Amino acid sequence: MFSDMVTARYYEERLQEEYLEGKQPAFDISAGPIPGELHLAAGHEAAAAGVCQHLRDDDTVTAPHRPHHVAIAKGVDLDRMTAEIFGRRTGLCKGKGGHMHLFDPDVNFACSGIIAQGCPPAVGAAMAAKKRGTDGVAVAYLGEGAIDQGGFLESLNLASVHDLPVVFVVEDNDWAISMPKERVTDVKNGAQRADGFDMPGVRVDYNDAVAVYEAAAEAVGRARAGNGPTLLEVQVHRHMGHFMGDAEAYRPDDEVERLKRLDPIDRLADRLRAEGVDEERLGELRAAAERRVEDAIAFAKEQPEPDPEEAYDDVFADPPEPAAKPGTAAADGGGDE
Amino acid sequence: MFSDMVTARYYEERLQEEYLEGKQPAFDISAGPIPGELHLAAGHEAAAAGVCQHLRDDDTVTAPHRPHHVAIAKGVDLDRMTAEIFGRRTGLCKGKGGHMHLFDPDVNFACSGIIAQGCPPAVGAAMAAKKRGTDGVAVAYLGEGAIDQGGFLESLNLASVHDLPVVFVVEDNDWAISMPKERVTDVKNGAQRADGFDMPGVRVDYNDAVAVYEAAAEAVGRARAGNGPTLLEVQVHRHMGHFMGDAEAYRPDDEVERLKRLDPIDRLADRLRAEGVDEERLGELRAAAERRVEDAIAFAKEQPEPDPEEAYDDVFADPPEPAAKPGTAAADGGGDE
Amino acid sequence: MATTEPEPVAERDLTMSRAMVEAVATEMRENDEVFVMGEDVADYGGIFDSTQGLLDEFGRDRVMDVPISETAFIGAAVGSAQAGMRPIAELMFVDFFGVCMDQIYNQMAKNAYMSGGAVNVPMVLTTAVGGTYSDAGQHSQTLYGTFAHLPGMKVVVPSTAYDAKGLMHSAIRDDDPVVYMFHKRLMGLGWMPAPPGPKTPVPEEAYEIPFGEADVKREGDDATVVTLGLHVHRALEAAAELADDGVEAEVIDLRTLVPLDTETVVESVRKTGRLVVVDEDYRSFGVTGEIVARAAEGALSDLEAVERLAIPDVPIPYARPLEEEVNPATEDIAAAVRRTQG
Amino acid sequence: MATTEPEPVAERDLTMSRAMVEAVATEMRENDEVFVMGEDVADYGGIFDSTQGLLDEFGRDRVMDVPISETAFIGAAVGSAQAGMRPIAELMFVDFFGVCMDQIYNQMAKNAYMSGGAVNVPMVLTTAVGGTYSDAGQHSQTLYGTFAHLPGMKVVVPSTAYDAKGLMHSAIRDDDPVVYMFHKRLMGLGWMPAPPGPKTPVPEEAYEIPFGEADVKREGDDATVVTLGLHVHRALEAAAELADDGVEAEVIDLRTLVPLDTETVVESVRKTGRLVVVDEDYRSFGVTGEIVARAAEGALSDLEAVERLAIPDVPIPYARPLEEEVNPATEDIAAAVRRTQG
Ligand SMILES: Cc1ncc(C[n+]2csc(CCOP(=O)(O)OP(=O)(O)O)c2C)c(N)n1
Ligand SMILES: Cc1ncc(C[n+]2csc(CCOP(=O)(O)OP(=O)(O)O)c2C)c(N)n1
Ligand SMILES: [Mg+2]
Ligand SMILES: [Mg+2]
Repeated sequence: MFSDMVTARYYEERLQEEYLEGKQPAFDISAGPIPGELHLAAGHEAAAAGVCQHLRDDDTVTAPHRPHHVAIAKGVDLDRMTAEIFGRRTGLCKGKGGHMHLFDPDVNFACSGIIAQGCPPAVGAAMAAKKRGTDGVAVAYLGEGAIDQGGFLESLNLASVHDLPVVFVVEDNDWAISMPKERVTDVKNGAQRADGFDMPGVRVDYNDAVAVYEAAAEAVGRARAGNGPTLLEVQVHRHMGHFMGDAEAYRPDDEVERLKRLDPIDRLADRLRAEGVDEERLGELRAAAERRVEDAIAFAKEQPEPDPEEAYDDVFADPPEPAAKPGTAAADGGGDE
Repeated sequence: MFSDMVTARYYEERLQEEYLEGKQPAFDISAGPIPGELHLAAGHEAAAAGVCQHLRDDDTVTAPHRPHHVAIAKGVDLDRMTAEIFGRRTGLCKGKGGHMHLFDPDVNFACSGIIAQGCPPAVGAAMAAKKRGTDGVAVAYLGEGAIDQGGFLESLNLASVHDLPVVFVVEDNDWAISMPKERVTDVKNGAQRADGFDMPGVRVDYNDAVAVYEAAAEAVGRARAGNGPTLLEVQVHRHMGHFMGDAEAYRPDDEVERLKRLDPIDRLADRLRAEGVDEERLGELRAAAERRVEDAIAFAKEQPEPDPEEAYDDVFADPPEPAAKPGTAAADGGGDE
Repeated sequence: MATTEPEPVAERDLTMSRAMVEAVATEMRENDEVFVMGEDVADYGGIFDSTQGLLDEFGRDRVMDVPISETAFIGAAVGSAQAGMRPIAELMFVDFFGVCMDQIYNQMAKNAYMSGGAVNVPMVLTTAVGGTYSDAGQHSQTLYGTFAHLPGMKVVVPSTAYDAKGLMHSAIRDDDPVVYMFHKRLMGLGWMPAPPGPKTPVPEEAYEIPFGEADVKREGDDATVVTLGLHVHRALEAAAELADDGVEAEVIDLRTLVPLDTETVVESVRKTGRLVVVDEDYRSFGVTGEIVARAAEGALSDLEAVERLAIPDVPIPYARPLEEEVNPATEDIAAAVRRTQG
Repeated sequence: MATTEPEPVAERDLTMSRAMVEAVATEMRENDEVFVMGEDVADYGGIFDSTQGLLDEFGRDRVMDVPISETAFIGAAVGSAQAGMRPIAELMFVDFFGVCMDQIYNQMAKNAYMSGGAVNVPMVLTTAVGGTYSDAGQHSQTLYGTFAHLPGMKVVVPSTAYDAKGLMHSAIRDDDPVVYMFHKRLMGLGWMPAPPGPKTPVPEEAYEIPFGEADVKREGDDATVVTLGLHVHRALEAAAELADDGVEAEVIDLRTLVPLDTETVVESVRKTGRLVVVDEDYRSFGVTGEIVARAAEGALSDLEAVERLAIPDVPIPYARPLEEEVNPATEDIAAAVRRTQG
C-alpha cells in the first residue's frame, strides 16, 4: 500500500513538473511534452491503494478523469501508461487515448472522461463475472461531484437489484472543479445515496489508507462472496488544482496548506513506524518508487510518436472489406480528385 | 375530488370504447378514430385528484405517458384535450402533440412520453417561481417504473439543494408495462429514494383519495411555504393494459379482479356516504361527469382534421426570414425541379 | 468476412421479427456468451416482438428484463462486452437515445479506438425505428443519420426478413458494436400490419449478410433511387408504377449505413445520371445529404438531376394527415423520379 | 427580425469570450428574466471564460453553479423558459450531450411544435466545441451536424468577437431555443492562444446578427469555400496563400447552421462552379454532406468540382501528430481548392 501511494504521489509530482516545464514562460495548453489536459491526484492516494489492495488482475476497475493513482494501485503497466500520457505510439492505447482514456486489458483497467460514465461498464463487468460464475468483482471510482449524475444513480439500482459484485468508490475531495460540495448537494455524506437503493453505504471520514483498507476489505469481500454491492465514500484531499493550469482563485488561501498537514502518506508512514518499520525501509520504498517513476518517464520520452497515418486504424476491430481509410477517395468510391 | 375521479374514470372507459371500436374486427393500431398509442389510467384517479386538489392554475404540473386523469384533475380544457387526442386541428396542440403530448399553458399543464423527463422541467418551473418570489409550486408525476431513471434521480438532488417548491408524485401501480417492480428495484417503497437526497419521502400505501389528499396537503403546503421538495409515492392500480392492445399475458389472471375490489372511486363513495352524502347526490355527480365527457367526445368528433400544410408550422415561434417551409425548393435556395 | 449464403435447404416465409429472433436464438444456442437485455424483452417478448419466445428457451439469466435505466443497462452491456461477452441490448425506441447516448457514442463506439484496439466492444444494440402509426414526435423517428454520423458503430437497417436474419447473424458475430435498427412497420406485428414486401422466404440455416454491401432490388436505366428500411418497399411500388409509364428506376437498398456502399450508388448514378434519395430521417444534415454528396464526389459529371425526400425538418406530428404529409409516400417518390426525367 | 448594426460609436478590440459575455451582461441588466446556469459558471467564470465576471455583477441567484446533472439543470432551463424566463444554460463541453440529449432534443427542441405553438422555449444553450489541443475523443468534438440535424433548435457558431456578441444578443432575444456553440480555440483564453482572426473591433452598444445570414468573408471567382467556426480562419489563410498563386477563393462563414443560408452558398457556387466544404465535424452524415447536397440541388449544372474536408469518421485521437492528421489544416484547404481548379 505504501509503495503504491508513494509511487502515485511521486508520479503526479513528476508529471506536473514535466507538464509545466513545457509550458514556460506562458502557460499554453498545446505546448510541452505532455499533450492535453492533466488531472492529478496528489492527496487521493489512500482511496486507490486501500481498495485495490484487495483486487486481483481479473477484477475490473473503472476510473474517471483523475485516474493515475488508481491505475498504479491496480497494477497497470507504468511504462506503457506513461508513454500513453506522453502521446507515444507504444503507449497503452498507441497514443490515441491519452491521460483520460487509459485502457489496460491485462489488469482489466479502463477510464473515461465523462462524469460517472465508468459506473455502468463496471456494473457490466460484474454482471459478466456473475453470469460466468467466477468470483470476480468490479470497482467503479468516481468523485463526490459525480454522485449527482444519473449514470451513477442508475448504476446503484441495477447493481442492487441483481446483487452484483460491485463496489462504488466515491473519492470525496470536497470540490468539483470550483464547486464546493455544499453548493451542489444537501447530502453531507455521499454514502447516504445508498439508502435509497437498499444497499450498504459506508463512509471513511479520514484520509487514511488503513481505514480505507479495512472498509474495502468488507465491501470487496461482500461482493466476492456474492452478497452484492456496496457504496463506499472516502474522504480525500485535492492538493493540486483541478487540472494543471487551474489558478484556483475560488479556493481559500490556506486550504491546501491545512490539507497537506493531513497527508495520507505521512499518516501511513507514521503508522508503519509505530508498527516498527524503520526509517531506512521507508526510505528504500520511496527510493524504489522514485526509480520506477523515473524509469517510466525516461521510457516514455524515448518512445516514438505515432505516425499520422495510424489515425485511421482501430475505429473498428473488424474493418469493412475492402479495408479503406475513411474519408479517402477510395472509401468514397472514387471521385474527381 | 369525487367529480374529478368519476370524470377521469368515465373518460378512460369511453376513450377505450372509441379506440377499440375503430379497431374491429382485427386490432390495427392505425385504424379507427383515435390515432396512435393510448395509455389509460383507470385505477389511478386518487393520485391525480388527491394532489391536484391543492393546486392553483398558476402551479405547474408535468405528467408522463399516462396523463388524462392528471390533466382532468389539473383543470385542462376537456374539449380541446379530447379534440387533441382525436387528432383535430382545434385540439390543444392543433393535432400535433396527441395523447402523450398535451400542453395547456392556461393551467400550466404539460406532459412528455419519455420516462421521467417531465421531472426536470417541473424543477425548472419551481425554480422560476422561486426566482420570481411567487408562492407557486410544481408537481411532477411519474410511474414507479421511472424511479430508476437518471432524470428523476438528478431532479431530486437539484430540487433538494435549492429547496425548490416541487412535489414528485410517484404513481405506483406495481407494473412497468410487463415488468413487476420487484424485478427492477430492491426498494419496496419508492419514497425511500428520498433518503439519499435529504428530502422527505412519504408513501400512501392504499389506493385512497383521502389519504392522498392529506399527504399532499402537507407536501404541497411545505413547498408553498418555501420549505422545499417532497417525494410522495401513492399506491394505485392499473385496471387496464399498459396500452390499449396489450394482451397482458404476463399478468396473473385474477389480479385485475382483485384490484377492482379496491377501487378508489368506490372507496371514496363509501366515505362520502358515511359522511352523509346521499346516493342521489353521488348519482348526480356521476351523471354530470358523464355528460361532460360525452360533450367533450362529441365536440372532438365534430372538429376538422388539420390541413396537411399545417405540418410545416410551429417548428419555430420566431421563424427565419423569409419564412419558408423547410424542405421546399424555396427554403433550399432554388433547385432543378 | 465472406458471405455464406447456403443453398436453401428448407425455406419458409417469415415475418421480419421471426427472422430476427431466429438468428438471435441460433447464436444463443451456439454461444453461451450471447445474452439479451432490455425493457420487456422477457415475458413480453419485446414490444415489437424482437425477442419473442427467447425467455422460454433460455431463461431469465440470458433474457433479462432490466430497470428503465438505459444508461445503466446499455453501459452494462458495454462493460460485459469488454469482458468478452456478446450482449444484445435493446433500446425500446430509438427516440429514447437521448437518455443514454453517452454510453452509446462516448463509450460503446469509441472505446476500441481510444484504446488503440486494446479492447473490443462486441455488442449489438437493437432498436425500433420509424413512424406511420401516429406515435408523434417522441416515438416515430428513425434517426438514421444521427447514429451513422458518429464514428465507431456499425449501423444496419434490414428491410426484409431475409436480410433481418443475415444481418443479425453478422451483427452478433462482429467484433464491433453494431446498431441494429428495425422498422416497426416492417416487423409483421399482429397489431400493426406490414406491407407485403418484408415477409420473405428465409433459409433455416444460419447465414451472414456482409456489412457494406447494398442490395440492388430492381435494375433500371432511367433513375437511381437510393433508400433503406420502410422506404425500400415504397420505392419498389413507385418503380412498378413508373415502369407502367416506361420509366425504369433502379432501386438500391443500402442495408447498412456504416459501412456505406458508396460504390454501388456511384456506379448506378454513372449509368442513370439521375439520383433520388429517399428516407424517413430528417432531411437536413442526414442520410439524404450524405448520399447526394457521395454521388457528387464520385460521379459529378454524370449527375443530371438530384432529388431528396425525407422528413422535412419538422418533428413528427401526431394527426394522420400531418404525419402523412411529412413522411414520403409512394406517389412522392414516383413524382420525384418523374421530375428528374426530361 | 431585422439587423440593427449601429454606427459604431465606440469600438474596442475584444476577444470572443469578452464579446460573448458583454452581450449576456447587457441582456441581464435589461431583463430580470435572463439568468445563467451551469457547472463552474459562477466563481470560475466558465472553464472557457464564457461567464467571466457575471457573478460579481449579478450574484448567485442569477449566475448559478449547478450539480453535475446536465439532464436536471438543462431540463430545469426548459421548464423555466416555458414559464416565461430566459435562461442561458451551459453544457460545459458539447461532447457531454449524451448525458442530457433527451432534454435537449425531445423537450427543448420539440415542445413548441408538439404543443402546436402553445408554448415557447426561449432559452440559450451555450456549449464549447472543438479540438486542436489534444483533449482526445471525449472532449474535442464539434458535433455541428448532430445538433443541426434534429429539428426545433436554432444552431449558431460564431467565428469572431463581432459575431459572438451580435449572435448572443439575437439568441437571448429569440423566442426559440438556440444552441450557441463557441469554439474553445477562438475564445482568446490566456492558456489557449487564439489565432489572430477572432479578436475584432466590437461596438459597445447592443446589436443583433440575424440568424440565417451567412457572411461572405472574402470574395473570389475561382472556388467557393464554405465553412464555419475555427475553419473560417484557416480558410482565409488558405485563400490568402492561394491568391498569391492567382487563385481567388470566395470564403463563406455560415455563422448559423439552423437556419441555413442556402442562397448565399448557391449563388456563390453558380459563380465559381467549384465547391470546397470544410468543417471540424465528422465527415459523413454531417455538415459537409448537407452543403454539397444543397449546392447540387440549387446549382447542379454549374457545379464542376466538389471537395469535402472534415474529421475523417474517426474519433478524435490524443497524440498531436494524430489529431493534426484528422483536423483539416490550412494547407489541406489550399490543396483541396487547387484540386478543384483545372
Ligand atoms: C457529464 C460531464 N459533465 C461535466 C464534466 C466536466 N467535469 C470534468 S471533471 C468535473 C468535476 C468532477 O468533480 P468530482 O467528481 O468531484 O471529481 P474530482 O475532479 O474532484 O476528482 C467536471 C464538472 C464531465 N467530464 N462530464
Ligand atoms: C426513457 C424511456 N424508456 C422507456 C420508455 C418506454 N416506456 C413507456 S411507458 C413504460 C413503462 C412505465 O412504467 P411506469 O413508470 O411504472 O408507469 P406506468 O406505465 O405503470 O403508469 C416504458 C418502459 C420510455 N417512454 N422512455
Ligand atoms: Mg471532487
Ligand atoms: Mg407503473
